[in-house]
Amino acid sequence: MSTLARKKGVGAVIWDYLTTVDHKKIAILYLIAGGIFFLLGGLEALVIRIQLAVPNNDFISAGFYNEVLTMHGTTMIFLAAMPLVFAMMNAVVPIQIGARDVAFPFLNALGFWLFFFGGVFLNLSWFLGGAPDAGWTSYASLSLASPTHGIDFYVLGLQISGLGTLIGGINFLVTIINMRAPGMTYMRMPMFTWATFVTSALILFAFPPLTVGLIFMMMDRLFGGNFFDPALGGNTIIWEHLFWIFGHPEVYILVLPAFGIFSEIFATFSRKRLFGYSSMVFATVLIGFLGFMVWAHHMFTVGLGPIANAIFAVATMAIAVPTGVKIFNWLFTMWGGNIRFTTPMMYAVAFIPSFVIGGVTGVMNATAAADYQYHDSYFVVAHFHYVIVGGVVFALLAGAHYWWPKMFGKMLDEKLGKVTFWLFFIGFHLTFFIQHFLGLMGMPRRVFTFLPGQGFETGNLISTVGAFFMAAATVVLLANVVITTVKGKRVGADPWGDGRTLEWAVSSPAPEYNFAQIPLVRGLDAYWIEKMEGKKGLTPAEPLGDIHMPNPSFLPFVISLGLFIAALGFLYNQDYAWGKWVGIVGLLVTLGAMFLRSVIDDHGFHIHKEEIMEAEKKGAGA
Amino acid sequence: MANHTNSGNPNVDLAYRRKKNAEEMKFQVISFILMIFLTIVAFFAVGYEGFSHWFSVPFILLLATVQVAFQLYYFMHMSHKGHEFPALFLYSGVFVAFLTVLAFVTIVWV
Amino acid sequence: MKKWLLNWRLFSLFSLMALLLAGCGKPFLSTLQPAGEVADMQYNLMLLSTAIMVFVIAVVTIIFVYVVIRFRQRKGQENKIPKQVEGSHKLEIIWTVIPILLLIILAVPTVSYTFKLADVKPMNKEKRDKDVVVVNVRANLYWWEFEYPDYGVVTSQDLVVPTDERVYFNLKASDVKHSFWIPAVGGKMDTNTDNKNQFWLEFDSKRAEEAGGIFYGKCAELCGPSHALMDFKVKAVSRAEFDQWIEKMQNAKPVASTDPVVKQGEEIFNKSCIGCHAVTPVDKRPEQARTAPNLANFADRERIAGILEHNEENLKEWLRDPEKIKPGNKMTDTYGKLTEEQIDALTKYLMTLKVE
Amino acid sequence: MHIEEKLTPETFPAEPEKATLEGKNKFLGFWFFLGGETVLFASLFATYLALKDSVAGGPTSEELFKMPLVFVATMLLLTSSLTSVYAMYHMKNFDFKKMQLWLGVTVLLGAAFLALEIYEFNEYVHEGFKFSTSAFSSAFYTLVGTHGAHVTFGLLWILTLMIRNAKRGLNLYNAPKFYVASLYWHFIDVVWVFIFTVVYLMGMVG
Repeated sequence: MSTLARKKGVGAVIWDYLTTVDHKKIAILYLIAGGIFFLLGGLEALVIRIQLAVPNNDFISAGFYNEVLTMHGTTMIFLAAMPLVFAMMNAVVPIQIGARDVAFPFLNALGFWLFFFGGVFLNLSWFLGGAPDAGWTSYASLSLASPTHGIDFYVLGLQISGLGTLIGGINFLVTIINMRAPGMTYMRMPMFTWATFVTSALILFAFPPLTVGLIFMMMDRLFGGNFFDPALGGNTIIWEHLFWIFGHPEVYILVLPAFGIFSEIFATFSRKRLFGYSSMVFATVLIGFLGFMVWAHHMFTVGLGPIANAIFAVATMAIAVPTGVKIFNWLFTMWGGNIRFTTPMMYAVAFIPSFVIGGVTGVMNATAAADYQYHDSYFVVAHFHYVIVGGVVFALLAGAHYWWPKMFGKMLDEKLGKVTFWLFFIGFHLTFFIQHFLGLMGMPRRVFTFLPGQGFETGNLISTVGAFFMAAATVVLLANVVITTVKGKRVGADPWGDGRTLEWAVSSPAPEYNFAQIPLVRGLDAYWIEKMEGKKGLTPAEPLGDIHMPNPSFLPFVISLGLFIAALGFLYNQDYAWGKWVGIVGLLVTLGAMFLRSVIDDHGFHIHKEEIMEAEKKGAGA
Repeated sequence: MANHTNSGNPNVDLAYRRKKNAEEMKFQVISFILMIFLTIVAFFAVGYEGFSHWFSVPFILLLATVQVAFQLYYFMHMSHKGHEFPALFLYSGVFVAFLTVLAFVTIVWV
Repeated sequence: MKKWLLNWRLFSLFSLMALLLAGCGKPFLSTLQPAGEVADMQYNLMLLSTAIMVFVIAVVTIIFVYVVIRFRQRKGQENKIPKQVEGSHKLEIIWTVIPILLLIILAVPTVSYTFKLADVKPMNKEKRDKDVVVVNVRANLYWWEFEYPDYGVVTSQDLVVPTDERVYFNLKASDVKHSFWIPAVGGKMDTNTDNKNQFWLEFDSKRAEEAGGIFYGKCAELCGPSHALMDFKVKAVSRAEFDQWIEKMQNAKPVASTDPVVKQGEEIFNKSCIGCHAVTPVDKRPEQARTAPNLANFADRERIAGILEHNEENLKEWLRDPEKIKPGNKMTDTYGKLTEEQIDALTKYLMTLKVE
Repeated sequence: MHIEEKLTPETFPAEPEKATLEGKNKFLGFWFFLGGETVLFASLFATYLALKDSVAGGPTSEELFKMPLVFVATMLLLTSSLTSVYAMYHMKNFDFKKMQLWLGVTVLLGAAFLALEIYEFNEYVHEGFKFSTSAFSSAFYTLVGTHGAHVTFGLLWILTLMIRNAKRGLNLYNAPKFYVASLYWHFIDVVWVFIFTVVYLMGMVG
C-alpha cells in the first residue's frame, strides 16, 4: 500500500492525486488550481486596465467589461486567494503542530474538490451565454435584473465552493485542537498555526450567512422567490447585509493567514523569536472577534441612518489598534536581529509600508461622514488592493517562495525570485497608489470608461503601466517555477538554515507520514530550541512503530462532481424540461457517494516500521 | 489494553457507571417534563387574550431560551466535562447569530 | 539595500510628480476642491484623518528604515545568533494606547459630522417652510429625473439648485439601485429600489462660479453596462435666478413654430416619442408612467444624453443609434427606424424646446 | 485497542463516543458544524423577521397558521428528542438492542412530524399561500423548509446507521457515529423550539 519512493506512470500519478487524502498532496492541488485561477484573474485585471488606459477606449464593450470586472473580483477572492491560503495551511499546519495528518483527511479532499468544481462551474459561464455581470458583491436589484445565466453561475458556483471552504475550516479547527504533538500547548503554537485557527473559526461563522444569501438569490432567480423583489414585499438590503456579514470577515479570513506567514518569515530571517508573541496571539483573536461587528461600514451610503453609521464607524476604527500592535511587533522582531534579505524576507519587509498604507486608508474609510465621498470611488479600489495585494498576495508570494522547498523539495531560484519581487513591488505601487487620487478627484469605481476632460487621463495611464509590471513579474515567477522543476537541486530538511518551527525538521518534501516518531515539543519554536542545544533532530515522544494512515478515496471527487451536475441541471430548470432531471440525477450521485462513504468501513492501513526506517535513511541522505 | 476505569475492579466500576447513567437519565426525564410544560405555557400565553404582545413576545422568547438551555445542557450533555470547545464555538455562533438578528430587526427597513 | 532605498525614493518622486501634473482634479468634479458646506465638512475630516495617518506612517517609516538598515546581515556575521527577546510590556502598552488616543481624536468629529449630515428635519416638518427647497431625485437606467414637488415641476438630467442654502433631496431608484453623487459638493447617497433616502447639500455661490456654474454629478453604484455614462449636471444659480427658472418652468407652453421642418419634427415626435417623453415641465402623470426623461427644456441642457456635447450633430448621432452611445439604454428599439430626413426634422424640433 | 474489537459491558468505555481519536475528532468537528448551523439558521430567522409583515396582499400569519397542528408537531419532535436521549443512555450501557429500539421510536416520531409538516404546507398552498406569493411566504417556506430538510436528512442518516450496524452491534467505530447523529437530532429540536416560538407563536400575536 505504501507509495513511498516508487516511480509511477503519468496515469498512476493522476489517479493518485484524484484520490489522495494526504494533506501535502492536497496542498499541491490547491496550489495548482488556485494558481491557475490566479492567472485567470490576473488576465482579467489586465483587460480591465487596458480598457481604462485611455478615455473613451473601445478595447472591450461595456457589457463585457462588467463581466470581466465581476469575474476578476470573484475569481481573485474565492478561487485564487482563498485556495492559495488553503494551500499554505495544508502544506504547513499539520507539520507545524507535529501531526501526521489532519483530523479529517477524507473531508480535506472533499473540501478541495468542492472548491475546484465550484470554480470550474463559475468559469463555465464564459462559454454558456455570459459571465455574471453585477460585480463580485452582486447587489440584489442589479443581479435580479441581469438577463443572462451569469448570476446563476455565480450563485451556484459559489455555493459549491463555499461548502468546500466551510469543510476546510472545520477540519483545521479540529486538527489544531486535537492533533497537536505532546508539549505543543496553545501558547507554543507557531503564529501561522494560530492564524489558521482563528481564520478557520471565522470561516465557520462567516460562510453560513453567504450560504443563506446565495440560497435566497437562487430562490429568487430560479424558483420564484421574492426575497429581493420590492414589488412583493422583498428587500434588497437583506442581500447587502448578508453579503457583508460574510464579506467583511472574509477580508480577515484572507489577511490573518497572511499575517501568520509574515510572522514566520520575520522571525526566521531575523533569526529572532517573534517579538511579543502572546500579544500577537491576542491581537489575532481580537481582530477575528471585531471582524464580525463592522460589516455595515461597507454600507454607509445605503441610508441606515446616523446612529448605525456612527456605531459601525467607531467599531471599525477599533480594529486599527490590534493591527497596529502587530505592525510594531514585526518591526521589533527585526530590531536587534540579523536580517537576511532572501526573497520571502523581501516581500515581508515590503509588506510593512504597503500594508500600513492600506491600513490607514481603511481608517480613513471608517470615518463615516468622509466615507460618503470615498465610497464606491477609486479611493476604495486603491484601499482594498493595498490590503489584499499588499497584504495577502505579497504573503502568498512570500509563502510560496518560503515553503516551496518544503512542498517540492527544491528551492526556487533566488535571483529570479528577487526579479519577480521588484517587478511586482514597483508595479503594485504604480498601479494602485495613484488610484487613491483618482477616487478623490471624482472617479467612481466599476466604470467601463471615462470621458476626456475630467482629469482622469494621467492617473489611469500610470495605473495601466503598473499593471504590466505585475504581469511581467508573474511571467518571471512562472519561468522560475519551470526552471526550478526541471533543473533545481534537491534540498535537505532545513534549506534556509534558519528554520524555527517543526516543518523544517522533516525532510523536504515531508514523507507521507510526516514524522517517523511524533516529536516532543519543549517550547515555542520547537526546532530552533533543539538546534540551539546542538541536536540534529527532534526529541521523539514515542517509540518507532507502525504508522496508521488513511486510505485514498475517489468518493470526494464523485460527491463534488454530483453537485456540479446538479447545479448545471437546476440552472437550466426553467429553460429546458431536462433541467430538473439532470439536477436530481446530480443530487443522487452526490447522495449515493455519501451513502457509500457511510456504509463502507474505512479503517486505513499501516506503514510498517521497517519501511519507515528505510524511508528515513533515504530522506536523511537526500 | 487500556483500562478505562479508575478502580481496579471492572464490575464495581460498571455498577457505578450504570448508576450514574441512570441518575443522569432521571435528570433528562425531568428536563423533558419541564420542556413540555414550558411549551404548553408558551402556547397558552399566546392563546390568552389578556396579555398584550409587549408582554407575551418577550415572555415566550424567554421560555424558548430556557427550553433550549435544557436541550443543550442535559440532552446534548454540554454540562459534562470536555465540552469547553463545543461551548466556546456554540456561543461564538450565538454571538454572531445575535448580531445578525439584532441588525435585521433594527436597521433593515421595509 | 541601497538599491532598494533608491528605488523607493525614485518611486515616491515619480508619483509626487504625477500628482502635481494632475493637480487636485477639476473644480467641477473633485472632492479635493470642495464647493459647499457638506463637501467642506468632509474635506476637513479628510485632512484631519490624513494628518493623523501621515503621522502614523511617519513613525512606522522611521523605525522601519532604521531597522532595515541597521540590523541587516553584514559580512562576517553569517553565524551570529541575536539575542532572543520575548517582548516588552512597556513598548506594547505604548503602541496600544497611543493609537487609541489618535482614534478618539478622529472618532469625535466623525460621529458629530455623521449626525450633522443626516439632519433632514426641515424637509420633514409637518408644514414645511415655504423657502425650503426639496428635490425628489429618481434614478433610472441611465438617466436622472428631478422633481420639485413644491412647485409641481419635473426636469431631467440637469439639476437646477439655488446657491448658499441647504437643498434637501428625496432619493430613490425606479429600476435597479443607483447612487447619487456630486463629488465637488458632497458625498453620495444610494438611491434604493425599496425605500426613500433623504439628505441635504449646500452649493457655495463663489466656488460655483469658479467651477463655471456647473457641477458634474455621477452614478456611483454599478447599475449595468452604461453605469459609467450615467452622468448629470448641476446648475447652481442664485436664489433669484432659481425662482425665475421655476416660474418659467411652471408657465412654459410649447411654442407653435411656423417652420415646416420643425412642424414635421413635432409630428414625428408626437407619433414616436411622446409615449415616453413629456414636453411640458408640469407632468401630472404618476412616476411609473414617466419612463423617459422630460424634454421640456431640452434645448437648455448642458449635454446630450448626459455625456455628449450639446449640438445638433450629436443629437442626430444619438437618435440614429442610442445603443452605440449608451449600451443597454431603454430607448434603443422603442421607435421605428427613422430616415435621415426625419432625424433632421426631429432634431430641429427638439432644439426648439426651451424655457429660458 | 482495535476500534472494531468486540466489546463487553465491562470493557466498554464510559464515553464511547470519545474513546478513539477518530471519535474525538468527529465529536468536536460536529459541534463546530453545529456552531456554523446556528449562524445559518440565525440568518434565516433574521430574514424571516425582517420580511414577516411583507405579505403583499397575500395571507398573513394570523390568517394562516393552524395552532393545534403546530402544537402536535411540537410535542412529537420534543418527544423524539427524549427518545434519542434514551437511545444514547442505552448506548452508554452497551445495550445495543434497546438503543436500536429507541432510535426506531425516534425515527417514527420524526417521520410523523415530517408528515404533519408536509400536510401543513400542502394546506397552505391550497389556501393560496404559495412560495411565490409574497416575500413573507418565501421567507416562511425557506426557513421552515430548511428545518424540514434537516429533519429529512436526520431521518435518513439515523436509518442508515441503524440498518448498517444492525448485525454488528456496538463498537468504538460506530459509537461516535450514533452519538453525533443524536446530537444532530437534538439540534433540530433546538431549532424547532425557536421556529414554533418565533414563527408560529409570535405570528399569532404580531
